Amino acid sequence: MAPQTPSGTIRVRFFARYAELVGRAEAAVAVPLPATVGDVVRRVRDQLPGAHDIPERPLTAVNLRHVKLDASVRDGDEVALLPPIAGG
Amino acid sequence: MAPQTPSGTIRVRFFARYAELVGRAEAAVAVPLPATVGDVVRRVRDQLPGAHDIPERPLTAVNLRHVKLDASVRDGDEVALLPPIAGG
Amino acid sequence: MYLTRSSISLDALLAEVSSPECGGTCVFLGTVRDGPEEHGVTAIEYSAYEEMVEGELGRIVAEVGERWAGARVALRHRLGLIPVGEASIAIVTAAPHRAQAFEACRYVIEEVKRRVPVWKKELRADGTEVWVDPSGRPTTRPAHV
Amino acid sequence: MYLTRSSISLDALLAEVSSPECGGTCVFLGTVRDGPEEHGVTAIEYSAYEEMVEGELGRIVAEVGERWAGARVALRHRLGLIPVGEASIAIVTAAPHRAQAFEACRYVIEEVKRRVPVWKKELRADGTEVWVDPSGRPTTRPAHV
Repeated sequence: MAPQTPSGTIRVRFFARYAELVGRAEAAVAVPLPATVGDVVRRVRDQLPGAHDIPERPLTAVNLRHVKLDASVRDGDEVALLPPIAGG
Repeated sequence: MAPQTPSGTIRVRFFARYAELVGRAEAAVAVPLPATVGDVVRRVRDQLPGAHDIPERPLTAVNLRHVKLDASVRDGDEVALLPPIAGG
Repeated sequence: MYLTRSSISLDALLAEVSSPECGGTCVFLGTVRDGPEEHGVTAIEYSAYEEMVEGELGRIVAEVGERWAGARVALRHRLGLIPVGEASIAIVTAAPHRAQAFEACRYVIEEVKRRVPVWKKELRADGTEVWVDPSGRPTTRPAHV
Repeated sequence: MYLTRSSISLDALLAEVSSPECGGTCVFLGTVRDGPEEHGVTAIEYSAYEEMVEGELGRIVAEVGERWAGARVALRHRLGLIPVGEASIAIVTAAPHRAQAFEACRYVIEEVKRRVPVWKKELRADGTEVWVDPSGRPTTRPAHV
């Protein structure tokens, strides 16, 4: 019997225009592990209503730090999808 | 008979350390015309007690504007001898 | 706590960095603008990923301390609805000499613009609301990559 | 009138340059310092060629308007006895965008240091008084050329 693929639950947060597109501020997303931030983004865009209008390669953060899409995620991580920054 | 050399009276002003050296804030200096600021500085250094400790080539202004020592002066001009600027 | 929802007090920030060893102090204030490039903006609604903003600003402040020895930094970013003319950000840097104060202040605002997750939506006199993108142009449609 | 013998009000200067078209405001404050390079300075006595200062500062302000379109400037230079920690100069520049505000502010202070006839004498805790030269080193003897 092949071992079962472990799965992780990622807390995904949406801000500003992205939050408007999906009509929510956060979602819990299950991904098979190991996984990258890019995998999480793909799941979100494929599964969440309205999320397909989020860019394929948005700015992302994991646990409050900027990361690239090839960064790995672990069960319980918080992944944020960030529209183009416009502060100051 | 040779024509008489015209003469001008220059108001010379001293500031900060230079005013302390000569013990005064201003002096009236007579110079044969035409004359330059450099001529005025030489007269001042030669004639005024304490003024020989002013540098030979100090910063100078004529009528409230910075000038070089070869700038010409006219009767009634105000020439200022300026120590190294230290404002701000 | 670098975030606030109230007016920013510049005096309080100046007092935070004041030191007899610092002869130069530089301030940057970013204020809500209604200029020719805008279209009747009356206010801007600022929102943020607040926990991350606090962390990112803390890292920027620490970087200033590493890059400019003796430099001191205080700053606030305001969130919520900010009317035209009021400050959304105030950065104060103090240093022994003026070049350090200017460079540190410029560094902080450039890093804020680049790294700190804050967004703004322009509220216009005609009732429309528009998300602003970093180049200053409004984005009314999704920006597909 | 750019010269004053009283404390400088930053708020008044900020109000002078405030404009809905200006999104970036930069401030430089020069304060009397008592750091490791000084030797127990308690205050500095500032003096000036006052008529020329007013003219020279007016020319610098005009130059800012020529170099950075839309930039606004307000500034004060304080004279007389200024205690450690208080401002001798405050410069405020506002412009549509931040780069212009920073560059204009830096330009003004650099030109002030270069061109504006102001002098300072350090008053030290031991009772001595020393004229300060532009490099920051005291000159107790005449600087022969």
